[in-house]
Amino acid sequence: MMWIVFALAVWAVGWRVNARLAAGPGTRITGLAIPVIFGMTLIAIWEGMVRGLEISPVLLPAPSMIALRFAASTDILWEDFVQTVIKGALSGYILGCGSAFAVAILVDRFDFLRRGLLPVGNFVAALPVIGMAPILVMWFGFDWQSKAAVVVVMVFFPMLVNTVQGLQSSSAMQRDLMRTYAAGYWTTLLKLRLPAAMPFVFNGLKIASTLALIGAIVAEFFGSPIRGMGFRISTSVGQLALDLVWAEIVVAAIVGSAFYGGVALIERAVTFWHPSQRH
Amino acid sequence: MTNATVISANRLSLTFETNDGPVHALKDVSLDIDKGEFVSFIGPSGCGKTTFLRCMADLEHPTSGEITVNGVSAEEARRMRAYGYVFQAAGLYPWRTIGGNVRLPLEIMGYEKPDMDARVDRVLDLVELSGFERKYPWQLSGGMQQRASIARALAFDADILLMDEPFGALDEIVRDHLNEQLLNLWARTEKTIAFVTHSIPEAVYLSTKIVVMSPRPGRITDVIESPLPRDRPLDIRDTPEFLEVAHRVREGLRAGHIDD
Amino acid sequence: MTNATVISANRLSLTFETNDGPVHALKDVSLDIDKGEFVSFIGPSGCGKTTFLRCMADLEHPTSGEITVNGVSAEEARRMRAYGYVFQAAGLYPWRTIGGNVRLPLEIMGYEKPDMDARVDRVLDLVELSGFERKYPWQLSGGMQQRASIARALAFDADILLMDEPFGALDEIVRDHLNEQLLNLWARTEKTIAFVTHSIPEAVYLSTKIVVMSPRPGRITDVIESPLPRDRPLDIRDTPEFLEVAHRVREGLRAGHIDD
Amino acid sequence: MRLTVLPVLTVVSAIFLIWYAAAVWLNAPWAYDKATRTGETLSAQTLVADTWSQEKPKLPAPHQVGAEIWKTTVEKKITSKRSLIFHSWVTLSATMLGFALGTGLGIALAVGIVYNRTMDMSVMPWVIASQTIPILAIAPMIIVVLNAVGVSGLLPKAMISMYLSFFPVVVGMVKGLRSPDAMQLDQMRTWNASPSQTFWRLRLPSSMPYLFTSLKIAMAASLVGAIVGELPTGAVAGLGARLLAGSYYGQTIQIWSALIMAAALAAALVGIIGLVQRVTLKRMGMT
Amino acid sequence: ADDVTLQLKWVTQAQFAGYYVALDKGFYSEEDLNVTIKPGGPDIAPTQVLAGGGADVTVEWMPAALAAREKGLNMVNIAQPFKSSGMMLTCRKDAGVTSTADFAGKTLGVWFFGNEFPFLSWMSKLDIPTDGSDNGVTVLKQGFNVDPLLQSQAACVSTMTYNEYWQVIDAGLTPDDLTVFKYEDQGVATLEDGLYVLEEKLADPAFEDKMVRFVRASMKGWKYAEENPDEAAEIVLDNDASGAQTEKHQKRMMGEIAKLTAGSNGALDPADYERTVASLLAGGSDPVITKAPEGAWTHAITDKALN
Ligand SMILES: Nc1ncnc2c1ncn2[C@@H]1O[C@H](COP(=O)(O)OP(=O)(O)OP(=O)(O)O)[C@@H](O)[C@H]1O
Ligand SMILES: Nc1ncnc2c1ncn2[C@@H]1O[C@H](COP(=O)(O)OP(=O)(O)OP(=O)(O)O)[C@@H](O)[C@H]1O
Ligand SMILES: Cc1ncc(C[n+]2csc(CCO)c2C)c(N)n1
Ligand SMILES: [Mg+2]
Ligand SMILES: [Mg+2]
Repeated sequence: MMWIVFALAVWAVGWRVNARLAAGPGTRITGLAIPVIFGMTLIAIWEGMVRGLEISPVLLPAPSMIALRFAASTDILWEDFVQTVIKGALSGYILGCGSAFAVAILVDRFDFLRRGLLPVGNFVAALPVIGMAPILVMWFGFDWQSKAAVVVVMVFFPMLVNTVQGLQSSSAMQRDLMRTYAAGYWTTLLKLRLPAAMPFVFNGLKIASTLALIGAIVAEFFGSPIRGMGFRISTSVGQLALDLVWAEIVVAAIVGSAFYGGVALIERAVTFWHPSQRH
Repeated sequence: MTNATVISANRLSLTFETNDGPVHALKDVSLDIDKGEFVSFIGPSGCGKTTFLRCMADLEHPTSGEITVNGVSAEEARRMRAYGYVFQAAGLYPWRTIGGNVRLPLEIMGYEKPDMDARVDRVLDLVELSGFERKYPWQLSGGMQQRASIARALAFDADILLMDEPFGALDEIVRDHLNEQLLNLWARTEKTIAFVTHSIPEAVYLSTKIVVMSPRPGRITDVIESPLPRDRPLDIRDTPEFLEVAHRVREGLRAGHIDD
Repeated sequence: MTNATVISANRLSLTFETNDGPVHALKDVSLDIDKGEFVSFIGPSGCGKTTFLRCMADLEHPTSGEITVNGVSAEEARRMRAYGYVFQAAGLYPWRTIGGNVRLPLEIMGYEKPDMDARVDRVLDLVELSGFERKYPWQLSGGMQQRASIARALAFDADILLMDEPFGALDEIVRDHLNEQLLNLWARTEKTIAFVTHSIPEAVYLSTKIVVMSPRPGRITDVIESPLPRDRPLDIRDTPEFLEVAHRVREGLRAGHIDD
Repeated sequence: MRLTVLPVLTVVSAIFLIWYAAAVWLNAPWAYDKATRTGETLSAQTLVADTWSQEKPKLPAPHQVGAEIWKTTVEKKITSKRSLIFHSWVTLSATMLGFALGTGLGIALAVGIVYNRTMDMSVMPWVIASQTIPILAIAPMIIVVLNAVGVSGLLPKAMISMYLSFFPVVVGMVKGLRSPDAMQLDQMRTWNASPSQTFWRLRLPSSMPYLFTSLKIAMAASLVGAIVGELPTGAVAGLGARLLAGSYYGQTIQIWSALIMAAALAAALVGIIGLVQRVTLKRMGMT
Repeated sequence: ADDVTLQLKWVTQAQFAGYYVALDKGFYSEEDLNVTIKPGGPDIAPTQVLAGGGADVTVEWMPAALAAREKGLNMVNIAQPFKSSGMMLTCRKDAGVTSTADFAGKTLGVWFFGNEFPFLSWMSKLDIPTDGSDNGVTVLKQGFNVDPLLQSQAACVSTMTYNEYWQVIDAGLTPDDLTVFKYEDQGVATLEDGLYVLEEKLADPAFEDKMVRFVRASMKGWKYAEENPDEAAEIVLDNDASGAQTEKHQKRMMGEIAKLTAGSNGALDPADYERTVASLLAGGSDPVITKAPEGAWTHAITDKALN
């Protein structure tokens, strides 16, 4: 009971502090402090609830337990990180987003392709990963190549849809201007349609950044070498080592957020002109 | 100065289909513009001035009738980069600075880098925006944006200038200044200029020919050849000839409105 | 007509921080506007007219100085819906018809349905757009859009009208007509009007007070109280008093430009 | 309409050609493997015939998948456990519920983020972090925990579906709700519009193009979620169960037919959203 | 009637025929029980479901149960219908594996998710490292099926006598093409499919009584299934909601399962238990369990149920 009261109290205080901070002038420090404080309160509540309600550690371990396991297993976590994130997710992300971008430009260029490929593409891309993963593992083997393939399949659709939409998002007058310059297709693409598409492209890149990680991890459930975050998670669930499972999840969350944040930073630099970046 | 016809419209009509019925933006419009002419279009709002200019620039396709530019179709002329176009709204690209926006057509047409810089400087100076090269469009006032878009159209050497109310958002002094500059440019380069305006004095001061239009359906009600000399100091605006022409234009305009 | 001060600016300054240094859009501007006055703002583009109007409407926060409206802060006045504002660009919502755009503020302020319809009809008629209720903004010409946005600001009963170059995109005839209408409205309703324009005759014809501004930094260089009577037929524009005031404004403007 | 048919047919035939070729290429090793063990030699013709008719091919040929789909849709009563339509319905109901919940949650969060500074600065990073958690890992825990509090049946699956689908909606809607330009917002200020009026009359309409793009992605995600959710509920029924059951026994033909069915379902759902999008945007005079 | 929820270790198949038969034939209702059977699957840890209260009793393999017990989840074996282990390693002769000596340098497919313990203790007994070094083996986490063997991605894969082995055969490989290592023959067999409950709950006499009746009915089901394998397979098929199982495969599976349950009346043989524990404790540097568990099994239920 004490712990539950403690959790609620922490919540109230954390939110109050954040509201105060947010109301003040926004600096880089408050921008960082607010989500951190918010996260801390969440964690404190979690700790309080687990202890207060005496939840079994094989169901949900307390954050303190996860932290201890994290500190004790950095070598395993690092090995898994390299296998899953660097080899699987990143290579798949680059390949998938790159090819989706290229296809989007192709599709946008040739109306025939747009009419033909987009409906079919929508269909193909709707193949659920869970079904694709075992097939891709069968085709590309157990190691990271099959994970990258799963990531490619997963990020392709969101990236394609966004890029195609973005390429069509310039205004009529902006396009007319290009017409008066008798600008060719490539010039219009480079000088007008790509810059105008950037807000959408980054939308796609951001969504894809979280999908990539999930894809790489999920694919490991369907066969893998004996390292990797997905392997560790599924194996540890079977062993009821939930603290290690959550330590891996923490890694995934940190990496994923950092990845997303990185993309968002580049977005801010590239699309500084868009009203949504100037609010 | 030769008298070759540069733009020739022959019984041009254009109808927009809208959700509640067709709008006859242009109906049976015929007009010839000779090389080196300065033609102003004036008429109540909605009478089809912009639409007509857009037809010349191959931005709109007439429903019927014909338009030729330099003896070829409007489309071919566009491909040959025969026009500079100033839109009614500034339409600057938000991701480019003012300098970058003016440089855009030059980049597209493949000008050399030093030439490009010189031109950007010159035209920005012409519209009194030196010092604003590195600002972004949303950091400028409405009039400044409009001037930047004029600079953009003047930066490259098009034989034909199509200008849709370029000076609408400018104050009288700047306007006078730019009117003079434009006349200088025109005299110097023998460009052919089609110019939409709402100001009668401006139309009379600038043009060799004034086209009065009226709406619903959009058509030409009067074409006035200006008797004024090509050389025009600002104070020509106080001469009786000037006032006489202005009067005729005003009458034409008023007729269009009553008609309505 | 009481002489209560409606808008009072006291040593107002506003500086924009941009990627290459601060821009002093307004510097030490002080001005009082009394109830029922019609004040025009004139000055070269970029001199801060829009910015000043935006400060009055609580759309921009002065860096220093004070502004009160109806004796309270600009913000409170805004909350009391004291203003109608016509923006420099039309800014109609593309997903609403013309009628829908004009109806928008009425919906927001909770007018009754029959009242709403009557008002929409009346103001659209006033700006000569009857019959265009059901068209979408992109189906109208630039000038028609601008008129729709004027109608929108007139549709509800604000005591203070702030108008940023409302007639910039209109032809002389319509402009004259709307000038007259606006004067009528003003005389009838005793509204207080702040009005940005680039046209000297327009400023002189409409105003009881003309404020001349100059740029970099934006400041007031002259305030001219008009000696013209409140009752103004169109042909007042040919009287010597009128020309005299116009001359003074032109001088003030020119000074601002030379200064530059 | 006819403008679409021809290109689509062309692309589809191209895909079928590649598919058949790939089937030969991928299944040939197994055919050779078999032949070596039985000591036969394969002619080109028998090789092709074999690769297109294996029982557990690495890549089944299109006609094999087609036949399986025909058998399990048309020739089975829809109440039969072997009917793909029955399984599709099971998955569809979880998908729809999850999509509705996810869209609701997504829009609610986006509104909170756009209107509340504290939420904007504190919640968004954690929403993002939430999406980096591999759902397959926590799905069993969610199911177990929900079960412990007495929630079972459709809802746990729909919750997982919701978890995957709310994210694209949040991201798209935050962007969309912030897309009105400064002047439009200023107008609302001059009328002293209440936040809810600004929302309904300006922000929401401006966000429509973004919303629909997000909804399409969310719908696809939601279907994936429903399928993922079927695994830790014992995979008793639904397309996910079919996929998995196919997996246990290396029944590639069954996997592919379930996959194609799932994709068709997703495509149909996304298509419906596209239709609604076109009608809505048209009525709003955008495009 | 009293409610009982049973969590299976794997999907609905003849491996669990006894329970489905007991349900279908009304053996449970005869004992005044209302039993719900929850199928398992690759993403379901029965131990976790038990801990979360999602089931009263679960079918689990002993290594996983003992490992969970060390983690603090007090699982108790109350009955052991499976006498022998069905686990094997199936290898291709053409990959060069004919005896345990050939393992070095090969790739082996292994099930994880709590099923890897017997394999690990076997390897440690053979003194073969599993780190992929030259004289060791490369271990793959095998998916749900035998594809890696068919695709030659692994030299050996894990199979059960009653299930995956026959998939290899169905795919076209003959027994002559294969080398099989039964864990039973290698002396590393561990107890499979037992019934486990939480120790805390067992302290409640009402629950204990419920389990007595449950075990009695379940064993009746198992014996019926052994005697009527074809009927049992049909019952399993009727209960398979996914509609993916085939009659041929289930009948054959039932035949194989009957061999594994044959020697058991339901009561755990302490000798088998000791052998399992010994094998798990011997796990070299990284044993599955670190000390011999206490109270991990009880005869209390079977004594009452079977007499
Ligand atoms: N895209 C369009 N769809 C439908 N109608 C249109 C479209 N563009 C213009 N119109 C209609 O065509 C007519 C002429 O428009 P246009 O823009 O040429 O007028 P304008 O003479 O340039 O007016 P202004 O001086 O106000 O700019 C108007 O009635 C307008 O409503
Ligand atoms: N958002 C902004 N960021 C930076 N600078 C700005 C911004 N808005 C306006 N300015 C600058 O402030 C100055 C005054 O602008 P303002 O729009 O008030 O001019 P104005 O008098 O209305 O001109 P115009 O007649 O051309 O509309 C200009 O130099 C402009 O560049
Ligand atoms: C992810 C995964 N984990 C475990 C097993 C192994 N397994 C658990 S119960 C059982 C009996 C059924 O055939 C088998 C083989 C698997 N196949 N896949
Ligand atoms: Mg126009
Ligand atoms: Mg302005």
